[in-house]
Amino acid sequence: MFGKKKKLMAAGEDVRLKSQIGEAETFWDLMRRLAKENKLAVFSAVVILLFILAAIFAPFLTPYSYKDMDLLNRLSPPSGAHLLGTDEGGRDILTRMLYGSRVSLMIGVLPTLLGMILGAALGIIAGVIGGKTDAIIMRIADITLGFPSMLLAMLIMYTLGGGLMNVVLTLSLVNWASVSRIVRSEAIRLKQNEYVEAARAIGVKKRVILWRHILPNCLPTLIVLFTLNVPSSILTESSLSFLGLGIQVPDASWGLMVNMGRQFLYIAPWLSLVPSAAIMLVVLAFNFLGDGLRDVLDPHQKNQ
Amino acid sequence: MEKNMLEIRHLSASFFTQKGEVKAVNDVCIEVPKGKIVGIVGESGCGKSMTVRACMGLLKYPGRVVGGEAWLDGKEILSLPEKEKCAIRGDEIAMVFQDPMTSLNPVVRVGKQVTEALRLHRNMPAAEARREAVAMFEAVGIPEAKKRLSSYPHQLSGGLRQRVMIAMAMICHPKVLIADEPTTALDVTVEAQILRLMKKLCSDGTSVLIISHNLGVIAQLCDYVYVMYAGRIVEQADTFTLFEEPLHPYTRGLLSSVSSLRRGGDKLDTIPGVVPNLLHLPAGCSFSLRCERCEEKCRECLPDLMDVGDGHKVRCHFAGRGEKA
Amino acid sequence: MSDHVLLEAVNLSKEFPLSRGKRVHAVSDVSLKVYEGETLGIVGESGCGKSTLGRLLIRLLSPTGGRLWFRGEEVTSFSDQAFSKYRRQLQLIFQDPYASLDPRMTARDIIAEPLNAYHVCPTKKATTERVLELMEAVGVPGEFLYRYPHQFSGGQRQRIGIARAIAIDPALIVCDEPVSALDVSVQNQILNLLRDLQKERGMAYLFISHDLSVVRHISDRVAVMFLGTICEIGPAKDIFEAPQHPYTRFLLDAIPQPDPRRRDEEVPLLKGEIPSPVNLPEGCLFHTRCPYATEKCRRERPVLRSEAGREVACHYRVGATLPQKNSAPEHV
Amino acid sequence: MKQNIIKRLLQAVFVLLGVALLIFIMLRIVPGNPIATMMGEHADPATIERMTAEFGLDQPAIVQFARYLSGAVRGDFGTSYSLGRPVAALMRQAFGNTLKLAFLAALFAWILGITCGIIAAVKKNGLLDRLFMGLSLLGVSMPVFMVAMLLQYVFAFHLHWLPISGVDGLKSFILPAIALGWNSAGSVSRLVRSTLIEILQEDYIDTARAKGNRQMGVLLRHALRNAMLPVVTMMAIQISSLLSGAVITETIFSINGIGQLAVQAINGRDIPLLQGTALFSTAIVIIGNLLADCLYSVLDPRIRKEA
Repeated sequence: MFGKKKKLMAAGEDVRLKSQIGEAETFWDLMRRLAKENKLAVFSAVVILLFILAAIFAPFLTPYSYKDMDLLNRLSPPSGAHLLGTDEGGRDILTRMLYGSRVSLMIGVLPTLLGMILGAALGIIAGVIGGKTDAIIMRIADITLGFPSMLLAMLIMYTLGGGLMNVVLTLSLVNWASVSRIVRSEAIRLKQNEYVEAARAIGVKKRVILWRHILPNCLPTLIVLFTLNVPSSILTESSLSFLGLGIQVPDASWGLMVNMGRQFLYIAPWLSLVPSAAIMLVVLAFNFLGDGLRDVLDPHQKNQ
Repeated sequence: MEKNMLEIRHLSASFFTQKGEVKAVNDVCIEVPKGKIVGIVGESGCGKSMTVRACMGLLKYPGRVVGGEAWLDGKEILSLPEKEKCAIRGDEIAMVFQDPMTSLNPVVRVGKQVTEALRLHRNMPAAEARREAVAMFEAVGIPEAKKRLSSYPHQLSGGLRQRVMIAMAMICHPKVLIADEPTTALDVTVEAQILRLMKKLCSDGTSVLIISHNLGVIAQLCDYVYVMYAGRIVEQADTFTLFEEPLHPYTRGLLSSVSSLRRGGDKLDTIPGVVPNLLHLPAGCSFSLRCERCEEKCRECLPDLMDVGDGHKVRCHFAGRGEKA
Repeated sequence: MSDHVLLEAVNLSKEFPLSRGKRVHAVSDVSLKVYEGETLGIVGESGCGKSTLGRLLIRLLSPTGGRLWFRGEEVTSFSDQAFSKYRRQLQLIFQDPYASLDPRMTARDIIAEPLNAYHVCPTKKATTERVLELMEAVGVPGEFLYRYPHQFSGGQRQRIGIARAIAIDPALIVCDEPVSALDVSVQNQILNLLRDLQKERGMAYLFISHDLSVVRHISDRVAVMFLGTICEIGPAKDIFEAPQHPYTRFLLDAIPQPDPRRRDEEVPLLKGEIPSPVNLPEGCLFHTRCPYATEKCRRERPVLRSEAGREVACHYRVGATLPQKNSAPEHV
Repeated sequence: MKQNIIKRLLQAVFVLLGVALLIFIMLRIVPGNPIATMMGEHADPATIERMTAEFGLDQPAIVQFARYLSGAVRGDFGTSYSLGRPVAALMRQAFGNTLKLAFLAALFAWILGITCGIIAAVKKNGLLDRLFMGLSLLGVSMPVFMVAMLLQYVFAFHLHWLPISGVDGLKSFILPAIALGWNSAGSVSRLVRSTLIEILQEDYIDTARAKGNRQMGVLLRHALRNAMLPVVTMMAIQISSLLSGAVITETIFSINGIGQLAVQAINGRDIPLLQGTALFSTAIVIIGNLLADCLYSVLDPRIRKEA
């Protein structure tokens, strides 16, 4: 893994050695390099952080509850009392946006994580073991990838029914196939590397080779895949909710809010456009961060 | 001195990386007389390949020519607009690259790649161009030339592909042929065949500038040799003088490393230390860190190329004065 | 060089399956012995199977035919698990200094890997000390302990590879083109290092290379390979001074001599291309390129016959009758 | 090469069977009788009994699957519960719209994407490169429904240039196609740019330039031919994301295509219609992948001509 910042062990306390120890490039050095070279990635990391904070502290940031209606001033444009106006039920949009961010971020992160774990595990198994297991896993991946992702999500939602947890499960089942295919080709490429053959020559057991050589070198790919899959999960969820198949009222999710606002598009466009803009901003932030991380973590980049 | 077919005068080129300017080529002067084979020898990273690519205008981002001129048959080519440079490349000056495995377009038939130069410079009709290509294939020793024209690069062996590269470069009968490590990627028996072919090319009047790190190839082919180190020419002489009376400590180190390999015995001669980092070259002579005869003067001021008689030049404060070993 | 045998192979062969039933005959019935503490050079052009042979001998690849002995015990049919007790004795050094070191591990962890694999040192501190000793032994400054491979030069990376190989005192190190990717001055430094290490620690080398002058310098005995078979094997001095197999002779003549005075000698050159190891020719494998091939050569494949310490696989030992070439005059 | 294609064909058939089985199982594990849920509370048990028998839902699962498969092969996907008409007829009509939409969107995406990708690669790190890459990142990040609604709001509602929704003639497909294509245009241009930049570093590009080719010659005769290979694979993957996007675009612009049908089927819990649309779209994706593979082996001589 990344070399931890190492105090010199008492290797003979040779003063000459101690003073000139070449520092290993730790994880934090990488992040500092990312900050220096790629301002955009840092800005997007800040934006993501803001969204996470907004999601966590949602109740404190707004006087209203996301459920209670106020039919008197429904569909009012953004005003002092309601910074982003109110929706058709008179509910405060800003509050629903904050609670919605909680759902959308969880929808973005959780299924991607589950999908990654399942996909990466199957990918590495298929890549390293090869032969029959590889063929079986890849055929299952082909079947999953045979479906257009929206259709597969709709089918699974149909069988499982709506609600948050089902959406999370659905998105992980949709994500895993593409991840496993990428990780498999990465594992095959790494397996043929000479340093893996060197480890075999030394007599290191296969399991240890997997943990010490193949996995750490898959890490940059996994991190980049994660930052690029989160936005695609958010987009799929918001489309599902948009079709009324994902999150159900009264829960709040940006996709749902866009759908609810669609009927009033021509009289209260902000009802749909505000959540859509929010989705776009988060997705953009993750994409910028993903590109930035790929440039920093990609070992090829490091050797230049 | 008979007229030089290619003259490179005070050429300098650098890579502008984030970490700073890497001075890869530093004030290099090279002359290639008509019908002669001239060699540039040096270890990897000494700038020999950069020099020829700079004068062909093939430098890739972030490399750029910083100064100097290149005269081809009495015409300056570096300052030409891109359109005219393209007109010369492949017609009057052509290049053969190192690795035949990757230097041919994998998805295009070999014949088409060879006739391309003819269509570009002579806008020759396809049929005539094909005949010309078949003749050239036979000239470079490719068996069943006609059939080979329609095969793809991956169907040919390394040796055959290098012959195709040479055919491609020679098809327009250029005045100067530049060969960048032409036999490095080949096996020794195939290398011998290619070297013999290149010797024949020169006898037909084409001037050749060959780049190599292999002293054997240089000894077998070249009439005149330039030795490069860390972006600069440190010694130049005709081949016989250079191999018998090398003056610069680096050249002597190189030659004794090679000959000690063949002499046997336990201890091989080596050049201690590592090639200096081109980002921050040491003040004075760039070989000073590794030179056993290094003195105060070497570390301070950079020696210039002194003429020691009959075309033999050396860039060293001490080697010049009658130090012939 | 002692005279008891460390490793012996008899009729070792390895074929890789190709699409549509065709097979690549990488190594076909090679028999050779490796003695304790000797340096056996294996030389040949690309595709002749020398790297495959190297990996077969230390069982990184399992052979499709033939038998293998390690210190007198037959290990041909050993499972990986059973062979693991010998694995420690057989190590490998690679050609490409950039690909043989894990880019994510520091120099310390790379060299410490064999030490940890066999629990040589009790504590982490002892391991680090042992690594520093090894780095001194191969001439890499100790202060680069925690640097990553991309922060080293080609020569230094090769030294780290060597340190890793000698960490657990192997009996044999297979060096697969260890200096081919390096410049001549750095190359000589590594060759000197390998020679000194052999003197100190007495391990044997299987030195694989396509560069004949390097093999000539470092080897005690040399095996010349062609298309997966050994065409000649014997003491290095005799092989290079008086080659008997025609292929060896052509190989030696083809080397571009770094001496301009010998440039106009019209040396006979091998014609044609290196044949493909997929469909091997009948009879002697070399007969398609050998100018002296007779009907017998085309029909009958010669076997390695030993004569005065030299084994040659050629019916006529034609190499000896070619114009005798004196060795190159010495330089300054 | 033929052996290669036969292998691919078998794989595709196997995947198609796997998909059919998966859909069949997924739609069957939902508890309760679909007819009952669909008919609502007031339906009396007798009619439910009759309808269930009529649709053959009382047969064991294997028989249903076998009958379904044989039907599908003959193009008969059973009759839709909610619409009462044969699923095949419904789909044929809907497929025309989806095909037009997806084709126009693909055309828009690939023409825009490839040109932007090439320009960005050739003018690497230049102004145009940053502009196009910013736009394509925006393209990839904007949800399809947002693009659709914006276009509808601006061009249809305010400027009245194009119809807001519905299907009458080609012009009603322009906005939806742009909305659907905008997202894949972004990913196509990013891929073309990175592939082209990699190829322009290759040795044979130096050879081409050393022969005297100008920048345009190098690009057309050498770089693009090699860049086509990964782009073709990308096009196959794009088919599945285009179909995904179509579901939403059809809903917003109320074009009754396969996507619209699928949404109706899900809301109406109409199993045969859902099965039909799902099988049909996956068939398109799988056939698309197959065609891309064949195109790939035709384009790349290393695969086409066995040595």
